[in-house]
Amino acid sequence: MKVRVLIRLRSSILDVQGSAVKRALGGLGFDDLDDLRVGKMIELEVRAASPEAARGRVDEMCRKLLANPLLEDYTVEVLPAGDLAQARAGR
Amino acid sequence: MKVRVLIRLRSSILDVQGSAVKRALGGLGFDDLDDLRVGKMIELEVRAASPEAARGRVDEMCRKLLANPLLEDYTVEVLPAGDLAQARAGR
Amino acid sequence: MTGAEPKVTVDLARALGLTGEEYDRIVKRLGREPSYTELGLFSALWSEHCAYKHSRVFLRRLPQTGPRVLQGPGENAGAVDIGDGWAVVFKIESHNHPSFIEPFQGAATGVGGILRDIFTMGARPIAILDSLRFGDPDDPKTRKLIEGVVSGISWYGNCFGCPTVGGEMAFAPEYAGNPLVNVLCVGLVRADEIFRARAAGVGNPVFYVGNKTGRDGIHGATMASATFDEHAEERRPTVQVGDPFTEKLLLEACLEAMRTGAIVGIQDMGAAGLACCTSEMPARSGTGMEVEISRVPQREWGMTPYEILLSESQERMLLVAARGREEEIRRVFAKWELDAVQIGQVTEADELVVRERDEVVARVPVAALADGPRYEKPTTEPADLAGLRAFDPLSLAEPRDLGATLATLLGAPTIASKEWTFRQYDQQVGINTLVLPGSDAAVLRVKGTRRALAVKTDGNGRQVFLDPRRGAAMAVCEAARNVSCAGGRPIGVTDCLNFGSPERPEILWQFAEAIDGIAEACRHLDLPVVGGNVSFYNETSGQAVLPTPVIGVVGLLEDAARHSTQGFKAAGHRVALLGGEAVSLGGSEYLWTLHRRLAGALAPLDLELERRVQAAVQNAVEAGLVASAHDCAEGGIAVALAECCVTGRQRVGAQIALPGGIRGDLALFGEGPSRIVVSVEPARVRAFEALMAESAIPWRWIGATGGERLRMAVGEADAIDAPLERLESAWRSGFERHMA
Amino acid sequence: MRFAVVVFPGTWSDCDFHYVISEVLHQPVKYVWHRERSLDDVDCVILPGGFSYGDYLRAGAVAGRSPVVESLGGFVERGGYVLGSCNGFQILCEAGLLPGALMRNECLQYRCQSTHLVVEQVETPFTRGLRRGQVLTMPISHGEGKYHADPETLALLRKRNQIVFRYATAEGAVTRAANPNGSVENIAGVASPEGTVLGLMPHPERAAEAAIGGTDGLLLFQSLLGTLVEDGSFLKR
Ligand SMILES: Nc1ncnc2c1ncn2[C@@H]1O[C@H](COP(=O)(O)OP(=O)(O)O)[C@@H](O)[C@H]1O
Ligand SMILES: [Mg+2]
Repeated sequence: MKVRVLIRLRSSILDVQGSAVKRALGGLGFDDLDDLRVGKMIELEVRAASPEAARGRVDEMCRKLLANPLLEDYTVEVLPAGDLAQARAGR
Repeated sequence: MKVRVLIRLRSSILDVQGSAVKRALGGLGFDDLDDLRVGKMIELEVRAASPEAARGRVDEMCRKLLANPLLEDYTVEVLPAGDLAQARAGR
Repeated sequence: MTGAEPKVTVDLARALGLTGEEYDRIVKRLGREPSYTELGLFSALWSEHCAYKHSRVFLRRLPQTGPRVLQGPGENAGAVDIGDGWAVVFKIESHNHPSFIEPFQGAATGVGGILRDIFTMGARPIAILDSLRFGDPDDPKTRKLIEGVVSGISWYGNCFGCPTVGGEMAFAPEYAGNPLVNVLCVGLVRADEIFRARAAGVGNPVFYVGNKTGRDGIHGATMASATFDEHAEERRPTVQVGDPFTEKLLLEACLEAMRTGAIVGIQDMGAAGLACCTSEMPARSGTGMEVEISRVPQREWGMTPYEILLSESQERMLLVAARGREEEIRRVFAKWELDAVQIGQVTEADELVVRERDEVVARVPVAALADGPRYEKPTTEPADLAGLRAFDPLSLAEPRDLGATLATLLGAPTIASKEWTFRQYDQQVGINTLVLPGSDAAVLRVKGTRRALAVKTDGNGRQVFLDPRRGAAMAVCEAARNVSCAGGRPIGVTDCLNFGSPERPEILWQFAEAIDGIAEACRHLDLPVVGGNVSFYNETSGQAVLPTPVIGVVGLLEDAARHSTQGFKAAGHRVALLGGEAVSLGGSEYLWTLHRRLAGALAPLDLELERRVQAAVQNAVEAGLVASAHDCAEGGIAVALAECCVTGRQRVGAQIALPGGIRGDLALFGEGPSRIVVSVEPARVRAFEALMAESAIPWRWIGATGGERLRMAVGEADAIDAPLERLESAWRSGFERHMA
Repeated sequence: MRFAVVVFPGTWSDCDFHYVISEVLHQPVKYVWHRERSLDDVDCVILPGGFSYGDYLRAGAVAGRSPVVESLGGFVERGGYVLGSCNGFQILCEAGLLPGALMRNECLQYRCQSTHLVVEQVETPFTRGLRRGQVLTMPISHGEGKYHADPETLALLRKRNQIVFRYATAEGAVTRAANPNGSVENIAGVASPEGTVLGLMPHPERAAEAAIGGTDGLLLFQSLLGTLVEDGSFLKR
C-alpha cells in the first residue's frame, strides 16, 4: 500500500525556511506570492490488509517518530495503487 | 490560488535520510515497511488569474529555484480553494 | 482592547506564578489593582528567572570587581580589559527547560540567546562553549535528547558562523529528567566601544529590530521558574524556534549600526521579551519609556498587548537611538533586510507606558518592575549528607586488575572522548582557534595583537552534591587550572548555577554553600565574576538534578605562540607531577563507574597551593619549558596520563612510578585538586627544575615518555601495564558507541 | 593579483579569506556585495564558505541565482579565475558553473575535521605548482558536502581531467574510510574544463598559517600567483 505523509510546521510556528525562500523568489521577480511554507513529504510503501489499516499504521508512525507534535501537523493519504510509482517517474 | 509542490529525490539517487528513517521505524517495531523516501513539500499562495496560470507560474519557480533538476523531480498541484487552509488546520 | 480578557484576581496572579503576597505588593505599589496586561508584566519580570528572587541575596557574596573589569554583572554580559585597547566580553546562559521539551530548538535558541547577549555589547562573538549534562546514555530517551541538543547547537552555531571550541559533557541519572544545557559565548570589542542596555536621553526614539513577533514562548520565563511534573506537556507554550540566518544578519546590522554612532543603548529581547527590555533599560538609566504596541512587527493575527509584551520570539532587539539619527538606523537595517521600526521613545517620568492605538493598556513605574521581590529563605543541610560523606571508599575491595579498571574508566561516558559531539561543531571559523577541542582549554588568538585567550568550562555535580562549598570551589579551580595548563592567566569568571527548587531549604542550602565556595576560590585566585546565570527548578517530580555550578573561566596569554596542549609530543621526555598528593575516592568517577556509589568525602582543597601550582604551570608554559601540560580531573592521575598518551598528534607511551604507601586504586584513580602532569624535553629539564624551585610548590619527577604502553607502578607494585591501543580504543568508543 | 571576496547574507568565511589574502599573501583584496554585478577590476573572485541565505531549501541554491553569480560567467570568459570553497562550491554547482551537486553528508551529520586530499590534476591555475599524487591537509566543515554526479557526467569529468582533489588517507590512498561525507569517488574538488573555476569543499583559508591548521591551503594561492608571473596578465580585455 502506498501512503504519503505531508508534514507541515504548525501555523503558529515561524517558518524560517519558508520566509527565506519567499524572499528569494521575490528577488527573482516572483512578487505574486502571498505566502510560502516549506514542509516535508514522506512516501512509504506499507504492507497492510486494507487502506484503513495502512492509514492507521502510518498514523502511528507519525505519532511515534515522523512528526514532532510540538512543532508540526501532519496528514496521511493512502494513494491509489500505481500512483506513487507514477509520481516517482516525474511529472 | 493555493498551490502545492512536491519535490522528490530522483529514483536513481540513494535516499540516505529515507533509509535512516526506515531503519529507525524498524527499531520501533514498524517492520511492515517496504520502502520509504523523504521529500519536500512547498505550499504557496499565488496571485494568478486561473489555475493554469498559477500552475505555469509555480512551474517556472521550480525550474528557476525550488528544485535542482540534477537531483530532484517535482510535481505541481493547484489545490481547490479552501484546501490549503483546511490542511493547515490539522488532520 | 479585547473584551475576552480574564478578570484580574489573586487566583489569576497565582496561575501566572506569583504568590498572594507578591500580588498584594503589586497592588500596594500601584495603589490599585493591576490591569491584565500589567499583571502579565509583573508575572514575567518578577519570575525567578528575571528577578533572581531567591538568589540575589547570595549572589552579592561573589567578588565582582578587579582592575581589569570594565563591566561586571548587571548588563547583557561582563567585559574584561585584555590590553591593546581590546576587551573580552563573555557570559554563560542555561536553556535547560526548553531543551528538555524540544531538544533541537531548545538548545539552538539557547545558543542564539547567548550570542545576542554578546553582540548587544558591541562585541563580535569569537567562540562558543557548551556544557551539557544528561542521564545515562544507555537509555534510548537520553540518546534522543543528546542527539537533539548537539545537533541544535551545531546547527545554530555553524550557520551563524561562530566556532564552538570547547565544553564538557557529563552523565548521571539525576539529569535524566532534567538535562542541563549551558552555553558560554566569548566576544571581542574595542574597550572604549562597549555598548550597554541603557535608555538614556529623554526624547530619544526606541526601535524594535529583527524578526517579527509571534506567540512563541509566552511565559517562558515563568516556565523556567517552575518544576516539571507529569503535566509539563500541557503547560508548554508555543515552542520558540531559532533562525540563525536572521541572527547572523542581526549581528552584522547591529555592529554596523553601532559604528554609525547613532545607537545610545541596546538590549536583546530574551526572557520576558519586550516586557523585560522596556522596563530594564529605562530602570538602569533612571528614565521611563512609552511604546505603541501596535507598531511592533507581528507575525500572527490578533495578538493582544499582553502577548506581544511577553512573547519570546527569537532574534529581536530593542535599541534606543540618538534623536535625529533615525534614518541612519533604518538604512543599515534595510541593507540587511531586517525590520527596524520605531515603537516609542524615552520619557522623563520613570514609568513604562504601553499604548495600543493610543489607549493606555499599562502604566507602571519601571522601578517596580525591575526591582522584584527578594527573599532570604531558610536553608538546611540535607539530613543524610553527613552519613553519605562518612562512607569510606576504601572499605570496598580493591580491583584485582588495575589495567582493566583503567580501561573501564576511560570508557565511562563522562570521561571518554567527546569527539562524536565536537566534530559536529565548526571549531575554526574566524581562523583564531590555536587549540581545538580535545585538550584542556581552547586557545584563540586575538588578531592584531600578540595575545591569545584560553577558555574552559567545568563543574562536577557529584562533588558539589557531597560537599557544595568545597565542590563548587573545586569547580572554579578546575576551570582555572585547565586554562592555566594551556598557558593562560585566568582573568575572569562567568558562572551558571543549575539547581533544583530554591523553595526547598536543602536545595537552597546547597546553593548558598556553593556560592560561598565559588566566592572563596575566586577571591584566592584573584578572579572577578563578571556575569552569570541562575537556573533553579531543575527537577522533575521531586527529583532534583545534582547541584551543578558550571564555571567558565577566561584566561589571557601574552604571547599566543606560547601555549600548551595536553598530549605527549615525543618519546624521551621526562614527566612530572606538580602539586598536591592528597586525593580521595569519595565522589569519584571510579566509585561511580565501578560501584555505582555516590558517597565519601572529597580531598582537601588548599587554595593557596592551588594558586601557586597554577602560577607555576603558567610560568612554565610561558617560558616554553613544557612540552605538554594536563590537569588531573575525573579518573585521577591514571586517566590523565592515559589521555596524555593518546591525545597528541601520535600516540606516545610512558613509564611512571608513583610513591607507595597507599592503595593502588586510590593512588591511580583518586581525585584531588591542584594536580598537573607535565612533560619536559631533556634539554629543558634544568631550566624547568630551576623554575619549579622558585615556584615553591610540591612537585616530583614521576617518569618518562616512550614506547607503546602505559606502565604505572605504585611503590614496589607494578599496577598497570597496558597497550596504548587498548586504552585509546576504550576511550574513543566509550561515549560514541552509545550514539552510533 | 587583485582578489574579490563575495559576501552573501549568511556568508562567514569572507573575513577569513580576506585576512589570508591581505595579511598572509599581501595581495590587494576587496569585499563584493552579492548585489553587485561589476567585477571589472579584479582577477580572481572568491566564493567563501558559510550558510548563504541560511542554506534554506538547498545549500547554495538562492545564492546561486544572485546578481554577482550571474556575472561570473562573463568574468570567466574574459579570463578571470573563480575559487569556491565550501558554500562557494555549492553555489557554483547550483549556478551551473561547475557540474554536479552537493548533497547532505551520508552520515546525516555536520562534519568539522581535518582531511587529506590527494591532488589529481595539476593543469589548473590553482594546482599548477603541485605534484600529481601530492597529499594536502585541509579541514572540512559542512553538512552538505557529498558530491554527486551521474555516471555520464563522471565519465566526462574524468575524460576532461576535471577532478582536482579526492579525499584520501595521509598516504594518498583513496579509501572509503578516508571519505568524510560519502562523496562519489571521494571527490572533494572539481574544476571547469579550462581549470579557471575551481570548487572544493575543504577550507584552504583555514590552512594558511603554521599555527592554524598548517599551510597546505596556501599552495592553491601560490600556484595561482605563480601562474600570473609566468604568463603575465591574463585578462583579455
Ligand atoms: N560538549 C562539548 N562540546 C565541545 N567540546 C567538548 C564538549 N565536551 C568535551 N569537549 C572537549 O573535550 C575535551 C575534554 O573535555 P573534559 O573531559 O571536560 O576535559 P577536562 O577533564 O580537562 O575538564 C576538552 O577539550 C573539551 O573542550
Ligand atoms: Mg582538564
